[in-house]
Amino acid sequence: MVGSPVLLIAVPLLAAFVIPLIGMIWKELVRIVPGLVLAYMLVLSVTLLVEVNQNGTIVETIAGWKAPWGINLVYSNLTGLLATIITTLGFLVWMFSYRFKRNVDFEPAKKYFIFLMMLVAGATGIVITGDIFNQFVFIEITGISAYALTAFYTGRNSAEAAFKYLMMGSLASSFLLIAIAIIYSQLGTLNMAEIASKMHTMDPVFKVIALIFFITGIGIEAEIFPLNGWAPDAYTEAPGPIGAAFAGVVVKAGIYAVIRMVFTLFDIPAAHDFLITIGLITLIVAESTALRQEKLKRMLAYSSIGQMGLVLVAFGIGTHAGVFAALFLMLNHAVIKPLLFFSGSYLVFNSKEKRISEVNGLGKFMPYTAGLFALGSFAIVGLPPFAGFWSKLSVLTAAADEGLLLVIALVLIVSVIEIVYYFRVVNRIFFQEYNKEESVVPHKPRFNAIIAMTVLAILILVIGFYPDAVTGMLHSASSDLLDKSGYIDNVLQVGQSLIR
Amino acid sequence: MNTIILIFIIFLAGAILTFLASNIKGLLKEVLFLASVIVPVVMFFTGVKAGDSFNFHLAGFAFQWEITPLGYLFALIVTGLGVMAAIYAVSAMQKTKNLGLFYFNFILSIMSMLGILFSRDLVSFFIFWEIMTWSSYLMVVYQGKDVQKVGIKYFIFSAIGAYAMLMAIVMVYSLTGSMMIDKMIQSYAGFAFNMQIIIPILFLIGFGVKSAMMPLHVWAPGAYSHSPMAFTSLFSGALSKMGIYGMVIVMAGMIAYFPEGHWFRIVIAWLGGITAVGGTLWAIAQDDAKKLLAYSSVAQLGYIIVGVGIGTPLAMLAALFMAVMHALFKGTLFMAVGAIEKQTGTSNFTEVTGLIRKMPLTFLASLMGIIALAGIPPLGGFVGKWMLYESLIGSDHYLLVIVIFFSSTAAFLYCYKFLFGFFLGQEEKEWEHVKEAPVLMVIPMIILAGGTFLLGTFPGLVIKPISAGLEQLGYAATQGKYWEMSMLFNEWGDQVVLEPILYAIIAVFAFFLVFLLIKNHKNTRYVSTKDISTSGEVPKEHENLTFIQNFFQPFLRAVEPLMKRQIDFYYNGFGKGIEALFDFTRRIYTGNGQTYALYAIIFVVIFLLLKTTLFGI
Amino acid sequence: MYKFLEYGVYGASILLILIGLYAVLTKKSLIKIVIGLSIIDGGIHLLLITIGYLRQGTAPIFSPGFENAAAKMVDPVPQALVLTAIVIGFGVTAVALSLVIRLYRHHRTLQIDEIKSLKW
Amino acid sequence: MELFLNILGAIATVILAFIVGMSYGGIVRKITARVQNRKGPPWYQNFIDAYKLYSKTTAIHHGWMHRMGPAFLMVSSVVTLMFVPVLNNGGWFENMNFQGDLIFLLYIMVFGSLGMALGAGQTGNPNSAIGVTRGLSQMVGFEIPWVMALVAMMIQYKTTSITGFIEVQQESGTWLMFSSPFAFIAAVLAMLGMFRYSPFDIVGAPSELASGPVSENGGKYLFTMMSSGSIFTFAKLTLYVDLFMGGANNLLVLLIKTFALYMVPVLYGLVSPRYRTEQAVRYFWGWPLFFGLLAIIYAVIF
Amino acid sequence: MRKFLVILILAVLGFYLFEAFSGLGLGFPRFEHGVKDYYLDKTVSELHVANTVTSIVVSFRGFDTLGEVTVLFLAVSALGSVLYKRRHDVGSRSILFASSGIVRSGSKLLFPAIILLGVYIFIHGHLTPGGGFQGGAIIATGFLLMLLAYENFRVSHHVLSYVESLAGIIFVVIGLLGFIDGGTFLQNFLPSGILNELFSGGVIGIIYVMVGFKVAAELTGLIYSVLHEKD
Repeated sequence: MVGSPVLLIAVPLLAAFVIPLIGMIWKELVRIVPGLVLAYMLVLSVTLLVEVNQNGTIVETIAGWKAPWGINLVYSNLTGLLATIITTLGFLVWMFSYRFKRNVDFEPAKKYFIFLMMLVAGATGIVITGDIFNQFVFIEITGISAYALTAFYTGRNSAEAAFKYLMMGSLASSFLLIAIAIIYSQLGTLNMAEIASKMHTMDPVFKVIALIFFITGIGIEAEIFPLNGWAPDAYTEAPGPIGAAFAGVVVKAGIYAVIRMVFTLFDIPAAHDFLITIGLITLIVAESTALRQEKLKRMLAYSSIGQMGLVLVAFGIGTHAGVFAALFLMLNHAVIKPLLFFSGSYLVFNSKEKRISEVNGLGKFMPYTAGLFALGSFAIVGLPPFAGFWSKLSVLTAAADEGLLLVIALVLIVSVIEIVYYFRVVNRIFFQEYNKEESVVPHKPRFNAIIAMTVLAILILVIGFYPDAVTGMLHSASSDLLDKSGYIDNVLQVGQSLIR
Repeated sequence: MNTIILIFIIFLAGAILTFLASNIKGLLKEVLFLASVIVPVVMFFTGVKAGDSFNFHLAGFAFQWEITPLGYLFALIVTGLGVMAAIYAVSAMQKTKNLGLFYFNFILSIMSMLGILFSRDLVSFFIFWEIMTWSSYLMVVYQGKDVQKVGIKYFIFSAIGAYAMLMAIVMVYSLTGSMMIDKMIQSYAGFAFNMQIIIPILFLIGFGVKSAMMPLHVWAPGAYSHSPMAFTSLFSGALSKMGIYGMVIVMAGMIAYFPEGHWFRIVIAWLGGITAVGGTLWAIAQDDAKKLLAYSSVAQLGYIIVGVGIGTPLAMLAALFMAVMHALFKGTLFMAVGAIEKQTGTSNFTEVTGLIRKMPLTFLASLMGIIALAGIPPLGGFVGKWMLYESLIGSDHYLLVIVIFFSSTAAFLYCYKFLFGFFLGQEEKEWEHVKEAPVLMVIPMIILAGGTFLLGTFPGLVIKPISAGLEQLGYAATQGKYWEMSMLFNEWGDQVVLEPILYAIIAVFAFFLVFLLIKNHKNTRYVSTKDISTSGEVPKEHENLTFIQNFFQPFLRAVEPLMKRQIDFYYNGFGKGIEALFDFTRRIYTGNGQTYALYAIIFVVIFLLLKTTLFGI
Repeated sequence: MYKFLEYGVYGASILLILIGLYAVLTKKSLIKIVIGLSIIDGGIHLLLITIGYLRQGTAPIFSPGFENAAAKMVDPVPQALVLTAIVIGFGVTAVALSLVIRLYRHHRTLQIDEIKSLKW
Repeated sequence: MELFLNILGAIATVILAFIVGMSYGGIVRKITARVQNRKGPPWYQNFIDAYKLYSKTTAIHHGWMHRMGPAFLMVSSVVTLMFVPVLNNGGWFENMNFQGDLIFLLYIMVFGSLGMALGAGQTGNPNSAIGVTRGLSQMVGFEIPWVMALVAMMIQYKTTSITGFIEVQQESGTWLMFSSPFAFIAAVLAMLGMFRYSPFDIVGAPSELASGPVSENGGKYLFTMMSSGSIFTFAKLTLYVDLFMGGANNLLVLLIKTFALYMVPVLYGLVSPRYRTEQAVRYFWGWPLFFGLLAIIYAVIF
Repeated sequence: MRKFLVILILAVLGFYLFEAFSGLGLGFPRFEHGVKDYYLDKTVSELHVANTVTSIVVSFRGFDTLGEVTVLFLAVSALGSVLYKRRHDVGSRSILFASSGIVRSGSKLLFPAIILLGVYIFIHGHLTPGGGFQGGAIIATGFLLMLLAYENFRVSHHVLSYVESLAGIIFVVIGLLGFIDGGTFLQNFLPSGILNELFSGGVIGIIYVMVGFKVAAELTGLIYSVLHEKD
């Protein structure tokens, strides 16, 4: 036994409580300990994933109560993969933001790293928990960390962004609670596996209403179209690395929650079409809005929302190929978008307004960072031989298998828009003259930031040139998601086998 | 290890090494660059023969790289022109900033073009296609001029094309379950009729963009004129041929399923014809040599598309021959413009005149390039045109003949403008210091120009591989019916014999030249171009007598109705409209948190209201 | 009569939710919006508790001698959930109020439609 | 030996063309004078001019391209002549009749003007350049109906070779100007432009542009150009006769037919004022184009 | 206009919510195999805890509680972070008013009693209604009262911080000890005792006490931070 999934939650929580104390001993520990914890989570999630790959799903019970009664954690191929993505990103974000802005005082710095750690832990919790109310709690943990991180910088509009985020997040939790109330009132249980197994007994009227409230509640976290007003503001005003964490961590967890509802909990086939529709609308609106952005991070934020729309479309296809494509997309997005946020936040480091027009000619002064930004742009718009291409291709082939030609056409048209706005920025960075009055004063990234970005860049290239490095994992994860009865059996039986 | 994969690895490693070495002083980067272009090319010629293949699996798709006769033919263009352009580039790009990027993209372009030609499956085809697109895009924006307009336009159109192609690819995949080109062509006959139409159209959009087919050509003038000339020769000469290559495959495999004279083929041929006319007319109106050549490229590719669209064996032969010729002469001409630009700093006709005595070798190369371009015997351009006309007449496309003929006659106008604008006319004092271009730039030009000369007399040298490629695509053998080494036939057995014609022309030319020069060669003396008969007056040095402004104004006035609006205008309008629309729709995000909350509630309410429709419960 | 109670309890909690939503959606003052959020929470908590209600049930606390009274007890699960939800709601409200303070510090106003520097 | 004979034949053809073309030029001058109520020079005046020009020495030049211009022009004329059968049935030297076809001829006919234009370009005389642009523009104009006529005939008779057309006429016994009248009309209208008589003489435009493209040339150069023009005139006329009027079985018939044909542009020119370039271009894209289209439709239907 | 629209939308929403919930029925057991029966059963038979809600909160759904405590902890941290100013910006309390002598004396008198009540409630969380949260909240009320009564009343930030952190640490460590002992997180590793005695229920009592401390410290700290907020 290499460890247990519960440690993915318990250790960061313990660390969060410990940090204020040890911060009094040596201040630097406040920065270092979260890194160590995140590294530990990374190692643990990877080893667990390897183990899951060999021995099958790990179901962890809490407080010794068997599955339908106690809370349980499910570490399967799917959740393990997502948890690994999340912890990896968490670690990279830590590495990047270690002394990101050195002039920040000790107190906020302390909180920053705690929040970051809790953001990652909360997202991991959302993914690996097997209980809807527990998921709600983790959503709140993630949410509060995210609000705090959004409002991290004083003196900017960050409080406004955070307040909008909080307002929406609060509504989201209200909707979630309503949905939980409906489900509990009908089925008398909160365990996902048991809900899934009993779902067919539920009155369809309640089922649909519960689904709608669930999707609305989680959709706010997953940035579905009319619910994502907070997202661009939060991405823009949060510190640079946190934008990466939002794109790579929070949204991933939200998307996971949505698909878990649609694929496992509810047995409404029409929900897949619903996902496609919603995903397409999100994709189109977000990408078209991104086209006209003046601020770099805001553009990246809309792009991120658009990508999530695409992920939902791919999930909505519902076949193995579709799920595979969606997971691939999520993986790629989790690798690429943080790279863009990382390098982008250094491109506009010294700028007040963070406008796109301020990056003119920076390629000359910070070739490495700018090059990585270009690499990320190339990858995210799906140019081969970079990572994004393979996921886009698999989405399209999956859609084509189902004969969704209109979807393919729309996705491709939107891709053109995506290309336009990304390349406008790349052009500015590399091929326009540096202008002292307009452009930003260049700021070279620190060593640790360079490492974090390089890791991501290498991942992009590896996946791009040799996608088979990850496809095996993705295939088993997608089989895992589609295997609903397997999930139910795993959770409930393992619970029973652990006689107490 | 398989030589094919080795070629690609060397290209890739060479590109990266050159990029890394670009900041090192000395000749290391040049040596690396040349080596990484030439070594794989040599390997290609020595270690690879038609039929070699390399297979592997990646990401669940089967990849197959194989050298087919047709691919081999286009690979000849790519490698030949690529090596020449590389040699030219080393000299032309000296003292340029950011050289690493240039070399990197240059090598990648060549690599990706070879990759396209070797690919027998659609995935790797598309991958190489996209690599080619972005590496050439980086070249277009490389000089940093107008990047937001020209560069983006190029990439948008490329992306539209590429994605149209991608859509076709996934449709084929869903229909056949395989990504193999051969499989696609075999099973094409079994598709539903709407698929039979849609898939080729999507493919054609993809290839049409690269080969600058009307109305998808609008990126071409800007892109050709904005990339460094060392690359444009490759860009226009070889890269645009990839579109032709794809078209040949699709046409031969799919459209050939439709009988000759089917409306679908005629539409494509006419698109080619319109492209030719439009490109020519706009070329005439240009004052910048690069733009002129760019539009001329559009027009030339129009001829090729006509040939491919008609699709008879002779037309195919013509189209592919013209493709080879176009690579040769357009490569030459762009290199010449590059040389002039390097020596004088501008490529505008209205600024540069009278370079003939300063840059005689460049002039010679340009002259041969232009003669080949105009299709005048005895140089190679004529052969292609002749075959094209014969095939058009033979396959009953009478109006198209007229259109093509009009375009190629009007081409004389810009041909003359090119030569006159740069080399002839008054020799202004401003350009007295101009010297002949460096030898490394001249040699590739001359070699390519010599190629046009050779092929004009012995077209069999390339028609042979062309017909081999056509046979691979399922066409009947053409030798003996349409061509012998130096002889061309049409459908009715009429012929043109090239070799004696060449000798006759040379003989007459030499005779009269000698006649004109004998005796008085020693006696005559050179006088400057200011010393001319202007009603008895001798103009002063500073008087500008050069006639170049509004050069073809009378002609342009005559064709004015045709040129009133550029297609660009509509595209720009469309783009602006789209942006305005998006600017409007993005106001959904009002910035007011309350509104966002309201959206959420509306979202819920809408789905509650529509739950029966949406979820069927 | 009992039906009336049923409608009444559910109706009241739903009305609370709607009142809260109304405040969130129309009131311009940030403070009122936060209050609205709290009212929504309150409504939902009431709803949850109502679900667990058992007619003539007792509190789910065992007393000596009544160890087998489980059948008469109201559902304890919603109560536990509500306990958790209240605390979470409290935390969120605290953060919200602190953000309101920050916003006031920065913008010198509490009108939400004047705080729109981030948009589009 | 055969080669030697071939060359001899070619030279004979050229001399014939030179003489006939020169004489026609003189006669035209005479006729023009007569119409304008002048006496005019004798018909052999052109020979005298030519001799004068030939015996002049050239003192200056403007560079190599300038020198090669007339040679280019001559190549075009002579090679065109080589490809046109002068008399039917092998009554004259065959030269290179069977080695090219109409499309080849179309291109080789342009060759000269382009070469000439290059030579004119190097002189740096703006008048030359202006003349060249006008000439080229006008050429684009008249080539269209001309090609349409040719294409119509090609599809009608399924051949592209000139000898092929002669054979067709001999077999059927009628001239092509009767069996495909619209093509003939279009071709003749195009011929008006081809000979550059008024109203299409804006290229040279005496009194405006000095003499257009040739303005910087004199002496031997002008002689070469002049003789080239004569040869070219003869070649073109013979081509028309071959295509439309059944060719000629002996020299006399050839002379009559060509002269008759030649009178069309000459006489038309005498009564017409000069067109501006764009007017000329539009003229050719009017009725001639219409007849060309008719010819094609006629050819497709029959 | 906007209000009208909102009312309309809310009416629709309310209609559907009401339709859904009014169909639920009120006051009768509505599912056969719900988890609550199991909880009610096991609370008595295994955990020996009188208050089922407590057993659910701390044991069956103890993970939720851990998360919930974390949320509170994060909220307090967030509050500090959001309202953070540099040292020299921090003033003394902004809300200064003179309380009357009655209030002051009364507060002084009541304060120990309130604290005691709070402690009682969280110590007996597993026996009687109430628990860590409730007790903690009561204790915080006591501090609020003192803060209102005395403008100079000071609570040491450090102490609050220590209490908060230590309580949290003990919670997690107990969980981890259970993990080491029994293989699952938060597992009971102490004897369960007898129903309705103070020392019963194993770790539940300890955890709830820790929760009480933590909540008390956090709420106090929260009030304290806001009181020190100044424009």
